[in-house]
Amino acid sequence: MSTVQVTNLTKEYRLRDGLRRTTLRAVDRVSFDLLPRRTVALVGESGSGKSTIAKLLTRLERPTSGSVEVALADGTPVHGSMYRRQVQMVFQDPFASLNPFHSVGHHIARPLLLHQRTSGARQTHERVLEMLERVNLSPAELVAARRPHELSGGQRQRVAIARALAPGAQVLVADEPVSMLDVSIRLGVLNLLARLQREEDLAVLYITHDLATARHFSDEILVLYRGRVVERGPADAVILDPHHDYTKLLALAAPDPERLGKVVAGEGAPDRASIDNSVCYDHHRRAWVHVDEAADAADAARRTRAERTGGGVAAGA
Amino acid sequence: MTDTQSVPAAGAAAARPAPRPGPAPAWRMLLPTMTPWLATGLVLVGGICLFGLLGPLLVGDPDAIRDVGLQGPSGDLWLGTTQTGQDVFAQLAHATRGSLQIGFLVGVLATVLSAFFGIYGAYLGGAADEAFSLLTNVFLVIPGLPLVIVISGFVPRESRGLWTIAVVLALTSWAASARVLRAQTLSVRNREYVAASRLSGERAWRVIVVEILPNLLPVLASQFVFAVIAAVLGEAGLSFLGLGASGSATLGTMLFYAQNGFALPLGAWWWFAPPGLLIALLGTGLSLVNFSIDEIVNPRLKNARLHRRRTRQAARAAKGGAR
Amino acid sequence: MSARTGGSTPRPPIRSTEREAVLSVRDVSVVYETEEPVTAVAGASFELHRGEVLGLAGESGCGKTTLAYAVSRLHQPPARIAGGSVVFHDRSGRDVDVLGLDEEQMRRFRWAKLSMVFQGAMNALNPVRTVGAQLDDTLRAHDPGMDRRRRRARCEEVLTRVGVAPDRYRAHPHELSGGMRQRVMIAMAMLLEPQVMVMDEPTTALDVVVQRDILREIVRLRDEMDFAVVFITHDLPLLLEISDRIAVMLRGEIVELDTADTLYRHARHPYTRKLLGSFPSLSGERGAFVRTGVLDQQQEETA
Amino acid sequence: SAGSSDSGDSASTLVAYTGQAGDYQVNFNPYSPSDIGGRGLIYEPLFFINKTAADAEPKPLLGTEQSWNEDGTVLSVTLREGATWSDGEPFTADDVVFTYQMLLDNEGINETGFDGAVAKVDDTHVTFTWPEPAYTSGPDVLSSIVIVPEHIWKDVDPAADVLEEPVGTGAYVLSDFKGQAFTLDANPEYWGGAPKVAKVRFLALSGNQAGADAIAAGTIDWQTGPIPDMANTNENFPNYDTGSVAQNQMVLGACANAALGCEGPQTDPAVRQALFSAIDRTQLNKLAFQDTAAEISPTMALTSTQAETISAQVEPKVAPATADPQTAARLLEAAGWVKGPDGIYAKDGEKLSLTIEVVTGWTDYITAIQTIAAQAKAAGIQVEAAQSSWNEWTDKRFKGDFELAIDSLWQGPAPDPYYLYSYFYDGRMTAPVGTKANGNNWSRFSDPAVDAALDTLQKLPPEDTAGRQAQFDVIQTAVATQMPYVPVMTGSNTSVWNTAKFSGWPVDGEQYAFPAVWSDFDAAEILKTLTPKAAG
Amino acid sequence: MNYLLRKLGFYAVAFWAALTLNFVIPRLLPGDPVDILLAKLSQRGAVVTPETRKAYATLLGGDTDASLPSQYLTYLANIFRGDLGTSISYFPAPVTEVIAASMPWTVVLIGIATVIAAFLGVLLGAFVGWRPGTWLDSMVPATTLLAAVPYFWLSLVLVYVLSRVLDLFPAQGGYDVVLSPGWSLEFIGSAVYYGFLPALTIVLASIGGWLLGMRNMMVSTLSEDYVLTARAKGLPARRVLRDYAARNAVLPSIAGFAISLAFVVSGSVVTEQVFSYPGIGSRLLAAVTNNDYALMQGVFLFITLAVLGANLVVDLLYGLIDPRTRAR
Ligand SMILES: Nc1ncnc2c1ncn2[C@@H]1O[C@H](COP(=O)(O)OP(=O)(O)OP(=O)(O)O)[C@@H](O)[C@H]1O
Ligand SMILES: Nc1ncnc2c1ncn2[C@@H]1O[C@H](COP(=O)(O)OP(=O)(O)OP(=O)(O)O)[C@@H](O)[C@H]1O
Ligand SMILES: [Mg+2]
Ligand SMILES: [Mg+2]
Repeated sequence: MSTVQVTNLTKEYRLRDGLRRTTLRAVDRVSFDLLPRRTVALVGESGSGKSTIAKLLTRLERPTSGSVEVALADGTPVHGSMYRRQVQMVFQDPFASLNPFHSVGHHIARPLLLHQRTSGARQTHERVLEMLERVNLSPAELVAARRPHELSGGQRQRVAIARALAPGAQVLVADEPVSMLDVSIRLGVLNLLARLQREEDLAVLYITHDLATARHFSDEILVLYRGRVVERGPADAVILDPHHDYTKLLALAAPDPERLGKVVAGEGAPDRASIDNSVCYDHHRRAWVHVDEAADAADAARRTRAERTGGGVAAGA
Repeated sequence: MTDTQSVPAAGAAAARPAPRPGPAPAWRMLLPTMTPWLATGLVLVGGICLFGLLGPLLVGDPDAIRDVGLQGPSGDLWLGTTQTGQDVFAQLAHATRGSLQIGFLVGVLATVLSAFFGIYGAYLGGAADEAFSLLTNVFLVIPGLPLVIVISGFVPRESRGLWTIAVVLALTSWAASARVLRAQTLSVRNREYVAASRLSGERAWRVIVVEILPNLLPVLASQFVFAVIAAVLGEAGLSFLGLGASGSATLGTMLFYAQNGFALPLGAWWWFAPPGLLIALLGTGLSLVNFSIDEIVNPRLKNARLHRRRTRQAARAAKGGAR
Repeated sequence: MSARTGGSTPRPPIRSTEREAVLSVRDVSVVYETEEPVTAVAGASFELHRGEVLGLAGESGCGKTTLAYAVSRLHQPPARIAGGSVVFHDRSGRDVDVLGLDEEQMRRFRWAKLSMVFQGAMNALNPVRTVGAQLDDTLRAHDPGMDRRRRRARCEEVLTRVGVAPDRYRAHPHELSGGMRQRVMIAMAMLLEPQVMVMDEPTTALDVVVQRDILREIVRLRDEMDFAVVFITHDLPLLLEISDRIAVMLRGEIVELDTADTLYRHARHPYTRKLLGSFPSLSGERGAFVRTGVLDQQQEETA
Repeated sequence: SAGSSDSGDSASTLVAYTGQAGDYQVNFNPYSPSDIGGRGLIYEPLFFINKTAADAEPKPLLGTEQSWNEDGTVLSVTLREGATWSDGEPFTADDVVFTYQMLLDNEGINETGFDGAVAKVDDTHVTFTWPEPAYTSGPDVLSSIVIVPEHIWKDVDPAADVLEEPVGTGAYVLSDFKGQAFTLDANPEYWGGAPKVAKVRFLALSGNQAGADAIAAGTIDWQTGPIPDMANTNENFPNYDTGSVAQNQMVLGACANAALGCEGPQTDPAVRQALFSAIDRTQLNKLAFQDTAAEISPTMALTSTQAETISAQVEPKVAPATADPQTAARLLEAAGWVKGPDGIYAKDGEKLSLTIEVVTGWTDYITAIQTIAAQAKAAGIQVEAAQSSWNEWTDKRFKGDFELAIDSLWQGPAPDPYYLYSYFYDGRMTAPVGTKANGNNWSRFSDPAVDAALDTLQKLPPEDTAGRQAQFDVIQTAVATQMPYVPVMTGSNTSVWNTAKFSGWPVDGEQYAFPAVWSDFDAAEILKTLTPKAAG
Repeated sequence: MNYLLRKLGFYAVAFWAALTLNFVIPRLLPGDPVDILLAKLSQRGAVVTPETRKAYATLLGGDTDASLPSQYLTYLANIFRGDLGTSISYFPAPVTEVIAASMPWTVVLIGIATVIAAFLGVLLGAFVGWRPGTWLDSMVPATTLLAAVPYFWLSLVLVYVLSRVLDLFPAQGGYDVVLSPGWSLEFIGSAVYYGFLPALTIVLASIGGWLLGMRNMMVSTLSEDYVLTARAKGLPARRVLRDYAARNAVLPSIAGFAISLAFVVSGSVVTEQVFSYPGIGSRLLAAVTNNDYALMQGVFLFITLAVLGANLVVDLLYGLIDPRTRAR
């Protein structure tokens, strides 16, 4: 049981444009908490900074400013290699996230060995099989010996989940885990994730641009637009009662079979140029918050938290 | 195939598995499919290597002279004699060994260099990558042989041994490979399994060696083969100019002596032609092998090769269907 | 099914079923002559009516693209049309046996009567030629007599139609965003006012919001110009929204073909039902999702 | 631009290849080391001496008569009247005095080591004076020094300046210069009358192979250097013939003198003699020299023109034609060498292994070394070749940084073995290893008896054959027993010439000059003698 | 614009690297070139003053008085003044003069041969790639064989067959020496005639690389979506080949010009030697055999400079051909 507290996370990329250098703020002061058994969904269009947050969280990139703090159930902060053990990730492309040169077993055995979860080949192997069983891959013995390209996309994604959980991760970042899978198996994988989450008390960050699954799979939704959170709140509230223009736009864009023949020529497209990402609607507070305000609040909350070392603090804002 | 067309990373297309994954192990992906070209190449290369390895053990003394020079080929002396009555065939065996030796040496050195600058630089990224790739590009545009000649000119003959020449040839020939490797590494590096293994806490060298390197093996193999060809040719050129490694017998020195002894004007083709042909055949063989390796690197090439057979099959089937 | 706050616009009447056919596909089979031949399309038949949007849905690899290529005879050698017929019913009343045309006739037929927007159309533009040049050569190939000025005018006209500023005529593809490129491709497909447009996943690579814009554009143009569209995608909810009729493909066969509405509410084939079930509804119930108990807990904590 | 030079009657144009590798860089300063050739054609010495003849009667050029005084200290020369420089100025005694004085003033260009005094007697007479008898200096003074015009050369730095427009008295004048070739025209004002060969063109090619190709293509008329299958030149190239004169003693010169710092097995005379015996000269001649080389005497006197000077005390008189491994073994074992298990001799743990330095591109020598290596191996001596550039090779020889070097010794200005001995065996003309020898004695041989004999020879008039022979006996005994330069064979300089276009080549019966393109004064004689065949 | 600046920047760096390499090589390698050079110079009759020694020391190293950085600066200053010392094998001509005399020959020979080889290779490659699997494909191994033959061997064989046996072309030289170099038609004709065999060698030996590269790119390009689109648009096959397939496939060949040029230059050095061609390659070899270090260095520098220049031109052209470069 671990919690993650993300405070004013910011990431700037330096872009080189010939001789000029510009900075791109891919993520701008984003704060949220990940709690055990709870799923937070990040939604937003392409390039809104979703994957960047995932990378920051998993320490594949260093934040420009802001903090990500992981604490165990007893409040001990997590550092170093412990961090890697605690926070793991499931990638988008099941074809690219497994190395075609290694067997399925190898993919799971490596983290086990690296984090000293098991010792000795026998124990490791048993543990690998156990992990595979847990993600519904059976017969595990057979699957472990196979190579990724002998598996279907859904099976691969399950291997990826098993790998993420192998070091004993308590926090799972799933970056569009099903968007590359065939429609008919997406639900299976999401349900598997949900089951594991319940069984292992995982904290999950679910990244997607599919509003429908975001709504059903998560507890809280953060809508990201150009690096900033523009709307946040309980899943149903955000989807069924969007406040921010951008969220409305997204909701409108999502196909909904309930609205047969919705796409008509006359349908007016909201003007994206007018969308403002400096304010955020917070459904918990039922109020509009300016980013600067939210950032200050997050900072303050962080300081209090630091004083009370280990005290549970409410999510951002 | 997946149902999405999100733009794949450059080169990722190559990594996409076949439509219908068979039960073949992954390492099979690294093996080229057998084609007549590959078979020819392997036979050529294998034959020449065997000749270079075993030949010297079987032939007589290549330096022994006979009273009559420039004898044509005969049952006794398969490729006749040189001007000084030396057995050309025996010399060829020794020279082949020498050339292969230097080719292999340079191949290894150049591959190691290119792997270092190409893979390591690309893996590290940032300033290191920029510096490495700048260096690579600079080495790329500086013409190799003139540089080698200049260096050979400065190195006194006594210290111009096999290794010196090999090192110099390697130094001037790694850049092109490094550039290719860099591009490949960049595409592999961005694949998610590399990120995944970094996430599991793997060390950098292990990520490079275990996760990235296998994907680059075909490229490395291709670059190695290419480096060997270039080295054999380069060494032959240097030796022909009298700037080769001192005291080593290679196909280049053989040609040097043949030229020296007016082999061609005297019609002694058996002395002049075999070394050159052997170089050409070795080069061709290696290139043919390389074609097949290229097909692994770029599967579209393989498709193009299969194209004809399939067109024929389709045409045949169409005819059969029409009847 | 709970109602969406925004309210749904009324569905336009299903008009096409009563209309005449523009394309008749009968029992088309396509075989890939590989080591073990693969029958990618097995006896597919459908009729496309003038001005309708026919959706083609199905899982990855079921043969959607193959079928689309076969219809316009763009399949590449390992593929072979093993049987069936494709007949195009021209507006002039003439019937064209597409599979029987020779090379030159086929060349003229393509694009003029039937155009395509390809899967991954982002890459369908030559990156080193200007958008204008690529539009222009299409006109030139089909109407050699047309002078340069008129061609230019026509190109700018179609660009404007799809919502791309005509001054982008001189732009190179990389200077356009993905959505704009897709629009240019649609403009190109309309250039010769074909009667049929085949769109193979034209929006898959695009962002949801942009995708929406494009779909809207397609529907609008269809309404304006009255061409028939074969719209291929694996995204069933999307198809349900835009198509008049939907064909569901499974392993090379069309297992169900019906109007969108009927298909959604009264799907007969189990596979269709399975497909439909895989999509949680945005505004509806959780469906197959199993998530319990967590929500309340959170509510307590935030309170 | 110049357009094409005057079309030039190609029938009377002789194209020669000197062996120059790479393009010419213009410089017609005959005293510059980078003089590009044609020196004897443009400039002339006082006399010409035919080294290929047994007697050395100087042939008049700018000088008409010459004589020594009684004690051999004064050489008087009568000059030609009526000769003019190619710029029209008359040739005078002042020019002669100027030239010789210039040599005395510029040590760097005084290659022949002229050390007398020059004086003008009158307009057609000059004298050369030495403090001591200097008979042996005569030929050099008379025939090796080209006379240059004072009116031009008084402003020239003879060591460094480049002359692009040479002015001489010779039979030819420069007509046209290009990097790939330069052309000389017959001098219409030549005192001896304009030669019949109207034009001579010197080509630059990349080396022997290119020269052979050019002969095959018929693009050159005269070349000195190896061509393939020389014995059958007439069949292979019907228009061509070869001529060769054995004049150069090919040797494996050793860094012989341990006292001067030489190191290696070759410092042991027994090794050098064993090597001498190990060579199978018949085989060597066949394989490396196309049977054109001639026998050699261990005394180094030419067996053709200098046979009568060969000492009776030296045995054998001529190097054996076949290998004599027994003798080699005997010599080596007597000197303490022991044959090792690999068949190679060794002494005190040091293997009898020798490296022979050779210049890259000297094709016949490279082949010769290969052959000698195989022959020596049979006699228990390991020999290998080391190729390097000419400069590097020269450097090594003069610094003593070598074991053996293959080269040929050369003759003096007259057919007299004295010159060769004084060039190569004079112990005072050498230097310790590491410092450059100031003479040609690169083997660093040194024997006081030889030095004394050389001094004596200088003072003996040429007519005193008996007196001279006594000295030769001393020298030749030392030369043959010490063998600092291991005699290989006498090399021929083979020339190939076009007999279809020109007649009058110096063939066997009429050896009026040494037939090598690069031998400037001989070439001048030949060109003056030749006649174009098809005048039309 | 950015592209231009970046390219110019790169070539400036590459040029500087070549200069530095030139400076470093003699200092890194064993041997004492300055002494050898000066000894030769004095042999040749030049007066070796302390200044001469210093000049060569800055060029070739061995000057122990000055610190390395100051030597380096003097070296650069000398180079930019065009002072590369005196050639000893062509004494007393300055190195720059020797190079200036031979450079045009090489530039023209290699330039024309490379252009021809590239043009033919690309053309053939385009056709082979356009119709994969036809008999044309067998050209690929054939040209591979040609590419694997050593340049000098090929040229010797060509000389033997075409010049000696058939007597079609002169075997040596750059022009008929009867003519004077100049812009006369006769001279140019002769230069072309004489240059034919060397050029043929270069073309034969290098065409394979172009062909193979083009073919492979062609194959890749043909499976691009835009080629399919072009076909679907009903464009005539010829137009698809020209405007869509070949047009795009040729770009990497052009971008890879650097590699091929460096290769060709290397091969031509040896070729020139075989043909006694008055170009810079034979000068380089002459310099090496004569230990003419100053000339050696100068020639190397000039060859590198020429290759860099050619590549710069190609790169700038490339910027025009491939619009994508302008954007990035
Ligand atoms: N390594 C990088 N260097 C520079 N810019 C980057 C880098 N990675 C991401 N970006 C930029 O940061 C922004 C956010 O990218 P990110 O990948 O987080 O988007 P995303 O929301 O995950 O989009 P998608 O839905 O397409 O995956 C984009 O504008 C992207 O171009
Ligand atoms: N070139 C080919 N050679 C062999 N088989 C092929 C080839 N192309 C496609 N196939 C096979 O044909 C079948 C249908 O492929 P097709 O591309 O038509 O599917 P699709 O429905 O368009 O899939 P997607 O949704 O992924 O685009 C698949 O099983 C595929 O493996
Ligand atoms: Mg992302
Ligand atoms: Mg498809």
